[in-house]
Amino acid sequence: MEYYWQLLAWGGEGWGDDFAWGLVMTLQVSVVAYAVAVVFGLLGAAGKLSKHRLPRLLADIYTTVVRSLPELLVILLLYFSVASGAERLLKHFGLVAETFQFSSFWAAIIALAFVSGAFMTEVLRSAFLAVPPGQIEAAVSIGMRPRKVFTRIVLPQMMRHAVPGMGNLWLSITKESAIISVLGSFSELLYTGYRAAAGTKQYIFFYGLTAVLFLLITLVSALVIAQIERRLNRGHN
Amino acid sequence: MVATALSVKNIHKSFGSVEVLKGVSFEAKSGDVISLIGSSGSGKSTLLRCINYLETPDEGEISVSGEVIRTLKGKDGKLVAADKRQLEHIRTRLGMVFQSFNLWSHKTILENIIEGPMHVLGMTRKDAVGEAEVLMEKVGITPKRDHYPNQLSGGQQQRAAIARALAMKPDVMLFDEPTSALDPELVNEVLLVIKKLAEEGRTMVMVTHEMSLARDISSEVIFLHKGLVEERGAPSQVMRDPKSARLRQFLQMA
Amino acid sequence: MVATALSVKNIHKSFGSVEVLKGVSFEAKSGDVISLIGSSGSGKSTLLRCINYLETPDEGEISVSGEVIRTLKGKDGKLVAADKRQLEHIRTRLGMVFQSFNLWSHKTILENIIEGPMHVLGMTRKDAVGEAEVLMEKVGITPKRDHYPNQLSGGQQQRAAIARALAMKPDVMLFDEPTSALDPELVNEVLLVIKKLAEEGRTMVMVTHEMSLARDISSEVIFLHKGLVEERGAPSQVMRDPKSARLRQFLQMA
Amino acid sequence: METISNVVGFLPALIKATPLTLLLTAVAGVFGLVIGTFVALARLSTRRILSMPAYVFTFAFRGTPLLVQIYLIYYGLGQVLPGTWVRHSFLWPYLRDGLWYAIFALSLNQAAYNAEVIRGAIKAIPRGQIEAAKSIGMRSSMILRRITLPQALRSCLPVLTGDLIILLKTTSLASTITILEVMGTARMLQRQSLLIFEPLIAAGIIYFTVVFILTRVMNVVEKRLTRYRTAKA
Amino acid sequence: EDTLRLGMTPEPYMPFTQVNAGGEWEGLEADLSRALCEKMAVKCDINQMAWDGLIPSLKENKVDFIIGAFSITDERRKVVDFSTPYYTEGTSFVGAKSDTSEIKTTDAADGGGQIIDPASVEGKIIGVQTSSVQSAYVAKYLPGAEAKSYDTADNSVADLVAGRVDYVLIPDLYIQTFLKSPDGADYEIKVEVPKNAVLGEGVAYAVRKGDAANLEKVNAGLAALEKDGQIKTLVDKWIFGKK
Ligand SMILES: Nc1ncnc2c1ncn2[C@@H]1O[C@H](COP(=O)(O)OP(=O)(O)OP(=O)(O)O)[C@@H](O)[C@H]1O
Ligand SMILES: Nc1ncnc2c1ncn2[C@@H]1O[C@H](COP(=O)(O)OP(=O)(O)OP(=O)(O)O)[C@@H](O)[C@H]1O
Ligand SMILES: [Mg+2]
Ligand SMILES: [Mg+2]
Repeated sequence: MEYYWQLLAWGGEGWGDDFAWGLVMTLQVSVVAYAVAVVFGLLGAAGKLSKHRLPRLLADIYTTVVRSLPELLVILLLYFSVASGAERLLKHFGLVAETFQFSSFWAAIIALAFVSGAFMTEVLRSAFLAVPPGQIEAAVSIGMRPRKVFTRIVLPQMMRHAVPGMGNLWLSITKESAIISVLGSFSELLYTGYRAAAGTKQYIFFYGLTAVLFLLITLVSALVIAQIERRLNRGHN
Repeated sequence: MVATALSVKNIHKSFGSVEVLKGVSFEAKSGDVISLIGSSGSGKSTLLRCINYLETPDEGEISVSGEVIRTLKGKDGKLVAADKRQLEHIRTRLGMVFQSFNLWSHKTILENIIEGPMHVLGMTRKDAVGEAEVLMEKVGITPKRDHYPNQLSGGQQQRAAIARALAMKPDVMLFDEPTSALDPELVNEVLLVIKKLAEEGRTMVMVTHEMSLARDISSEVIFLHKGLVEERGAPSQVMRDPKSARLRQFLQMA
Repeated sequence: MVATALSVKNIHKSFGSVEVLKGVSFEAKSGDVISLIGSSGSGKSTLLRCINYLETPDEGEISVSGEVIRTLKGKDGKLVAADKRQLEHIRTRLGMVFQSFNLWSHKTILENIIEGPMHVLGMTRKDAVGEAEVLMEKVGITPKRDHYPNQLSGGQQQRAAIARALAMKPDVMLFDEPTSALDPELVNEVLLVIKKLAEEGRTMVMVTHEMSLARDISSEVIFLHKGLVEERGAPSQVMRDPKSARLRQFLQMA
Repeated sequence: METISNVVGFLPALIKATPLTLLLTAVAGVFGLVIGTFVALARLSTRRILSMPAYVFTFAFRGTPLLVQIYLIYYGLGQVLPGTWVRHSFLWPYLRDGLWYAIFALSLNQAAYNAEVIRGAIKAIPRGQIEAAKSIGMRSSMILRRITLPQALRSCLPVLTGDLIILLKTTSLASTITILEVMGTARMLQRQSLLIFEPLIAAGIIYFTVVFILTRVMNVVEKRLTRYRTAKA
Repeated sequence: EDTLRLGMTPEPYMPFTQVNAGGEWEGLEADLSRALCEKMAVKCDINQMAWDGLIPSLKENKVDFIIGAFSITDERRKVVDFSTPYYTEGTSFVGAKSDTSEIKTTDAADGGGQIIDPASVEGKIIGVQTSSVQSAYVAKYLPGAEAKSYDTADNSVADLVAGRVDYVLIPDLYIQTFLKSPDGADYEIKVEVPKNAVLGEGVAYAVRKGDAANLEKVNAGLAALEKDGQIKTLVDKWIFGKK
């Protein structure tokens, strides 16, 4: 017992502070990436549901290709190929300083969001389709502008259907954020757990601790999600 | 001269291979109450839905207060609305009560009613609520103001839908069987509301199966049959002495 | 002696703090057609829904063909059905046509109609389809047999719902405003169907706002007011010479 | 150019590992859907003995990283089992093979995620649809089979497809417990050759092929099953 | 003063490297790199990233040289240039003390010198780390045995304890720690595997392919460290636990 407390000590001796920072990093990355993923998801869903062929095609390519590629590949490609290419281009035209580099942190987050957004697209699309057409017609028939129809009628009603899927993606993204450590010293929770476990050989203990911390995130998330769900279910049953 | 409030010209509409409307035309002046009668499935709801372009007609022309809804020919030869802004604007002047009500299920009755005035007409919440209260009183659903649609009886939902449409103060009202779920007392109430609106100069097109209602209230009755206007005229004439055999048979049953 | 087909005793039902039914009782013999009238929101639909336990009454007793639906007192002092199997069995003998139709949206009209006969009564598909075809013909929706509910007009949906309920050949039919979306001709058709069912010895309870229908068809009229049976009797008597002031006022409007 | 030939060079090894990935995905996908459906129903039950455990199940499995789950199940059990009779029983050949643990962990994980989606879809079914079924005396189990689940699964089909794709890719975590499926093989090749992109691209090509076929099939299935929404006779 | 960018991974691989709980680099490679940078008289910026990021970062010129217990093999030489090795590891064949079967060595058919006798491990399950030289060894010389690949050496040892593998083939220095631990009490080194080409030419730094300038610098630094005995001191300290 004593020994385990030592492992958790704060500061240089134990892993307590590392886990605390890991937790913060995980939350930070997840929140930002998730928010961006929602934007990608909305764009993707709008594309898929569009009347026009081109956006439908683009959105279809997005969901098929990005959902199928390994996240690691997306993240590496985005940072080492796309971002590097862009850097070279910018430097070539003298738009940025010679030492300019895209932030690997942001590249990682965008890549994460890009992948999650493809999954989000399908969640939002199917949620949209679950809104009874009559609800939208009623809004259209009083001359509501499309944007208002969306924010005031469609969004609240589709969110009701989207929450479970979006909740799943949120919980996934908190775990997938581990992948950003590929690009630098972002020690989020899972990576910290791995390092502590391998460093001390206390695998079961540190993986257990990692699980508990993730459960903590999940607990808070679950409470918030339940609250949102309750609000959105007003007027139903 | 009284202005033409609504003009419907040569409306065609098919679903798949079935042509539901085969060229329907009529006009309504300000203050007119037009009853649309016809057997179930004859295309009455479809016609109303074409008037405010919830269904785009395959062919034809709609104008409201003299303003024609601009259209283009799509690739498939069917119409599409050309100017979204214009259509939205015209829709604010066209109210609609749906056959299946379509109250917004995530909003209370009060919220349903003030939604349009606040977010389309730009009224303040206070003004919108004030007017909503008057309307709710008029149709008798004040006690349900903070309930959600699925907690209401059929008749209460229908009245809420009427109040919601009236709150927009449209020039032309399209009612799809507005009294189907109402008891005789309430039918009378709604009838009074409609009459009053007509006196204010608003125009109404009403689908109904209640011949007594059509007789009492309308300035013109239109009988839709097989996708065409089979007969039309003043109710006194059309309903007492129908020319077409089909209408005669239809009315006999009532 | 004619058997009691349906007995409703002292039914109470509240939603939150509002008591909608305050002790409603009535009986129906085989072959009876009972019309339930009353103003919108008076609890007619709720009563029908209590009869087949879609809403569990807070208090009271329902029996069908002499068989009482067994209940228990739940923790909150309200009733719960005690025996699910018994309830399911009784429900097969209680048909229901909903005010909002409730057709299964993922099934075509034919599939809606044969669902119960095949999967509850255990009929073969062939037999079920055979009977469904007769029913569809009767209510005039044969051309829509392979359409989905959302492709149907209001009246067509209502007729499909009637056909679906009839397909179960229930002993007791509960109709919630079965003609609200129908044109006069169809109202007459449905009226004929109901009369024929009554002659076959089936029992019907029908909520309606059409007084002429109540008058023409029913063996007894029940007027629901403020959660209680305000007046009841043969239509000839109740509707021509109502005792209660409230009913008199209600009927005046019709 | 060299990249392309490298990628092509890696493909055969990865294609050899593909059946394993497909097996894991298919088995865990099916178990996940079936178990997930039951868990969803349990969660919606009014009886707490059913809803509580179901809640805890989805909470725990969605709440912890799959890597940790797999690790704790495989190596955790590995620390417990050796001293026991199990080691000498007929079960041992199975218990020493990581495949079973991978299937077990992946199925439960998938079940937890599916359960949440299915629960939401069931809750969103209009009450009247179920009342209509009750009113003709349908048994609850039949209502479930013929009305509730068909409507729920139709409406969440795209999300379930997405979850299946996620599963396809997460099978890679099985490599922690010696199951060298596509991604595990790719990582092995990466380390051997120090070529980082090429094995991943080759794996991406395989995943893409699978996902492409899957989504095309699902598109057709979705269109067919939801004809009722869009049908214009 | 010149600056060189060094890519290192914090994934613990002791006694080579880890970032300890205090966030400091420690281990043979950490100390060696410090000494090396000093010898090269440059300032070293340490870029920390996961193992997968090392090679792309090197190729994309985001770092100049990398370290990460990279064993030198011909296949890898196609991708990067290796420095001179700073350590050549031995490999042990480890099993349970209770296991009495004798593990013999024999002459390899390909003239690769002494190898473990394939006959003596026929049908056994051998745990190795994925893509390690040891895994290559099993694949090449012990075809009758079943190799189980683990993503870390730790996991292979865990399964040795769990009884899911019969033996592990693992770097010497790695197994020392294990044998000293309570779990390791029941296990022993069955055979010190004879040195052999497959087992590699040692571990080294890597630089961008064709980056002769930096390779030159690193090699010069390493040579100097070798000469003044620092490398041996560090290896003794970290790997054989001598102070
Ligand atoms: N789920 C519910 N929650 C709260 N109140 C409800 C609920 N369902 C019904 N009510 C209320 O109970 C009363 C009776 O409703 P019911 O549907 O039985 O009326 P009804 O007689 O059928 O009226 P209508 O003729 O308009 O259909 C109404 O005031 C309604 O608002
Ligand atoms: N989306 C659709 N797809 C296919 N057919 C449709 C669709 N909508 C309506 N129809 C068909 O068009 C015809 C006209 O329908 P409409 O709803 O206009 O009838 P209606 O006159 O309003 O009838 P009711 O009095 O029963 O409401 C009907 O036969 C209906 O089945
Ligand atoms: Mg209609
Ligand atoms: Mg009702």
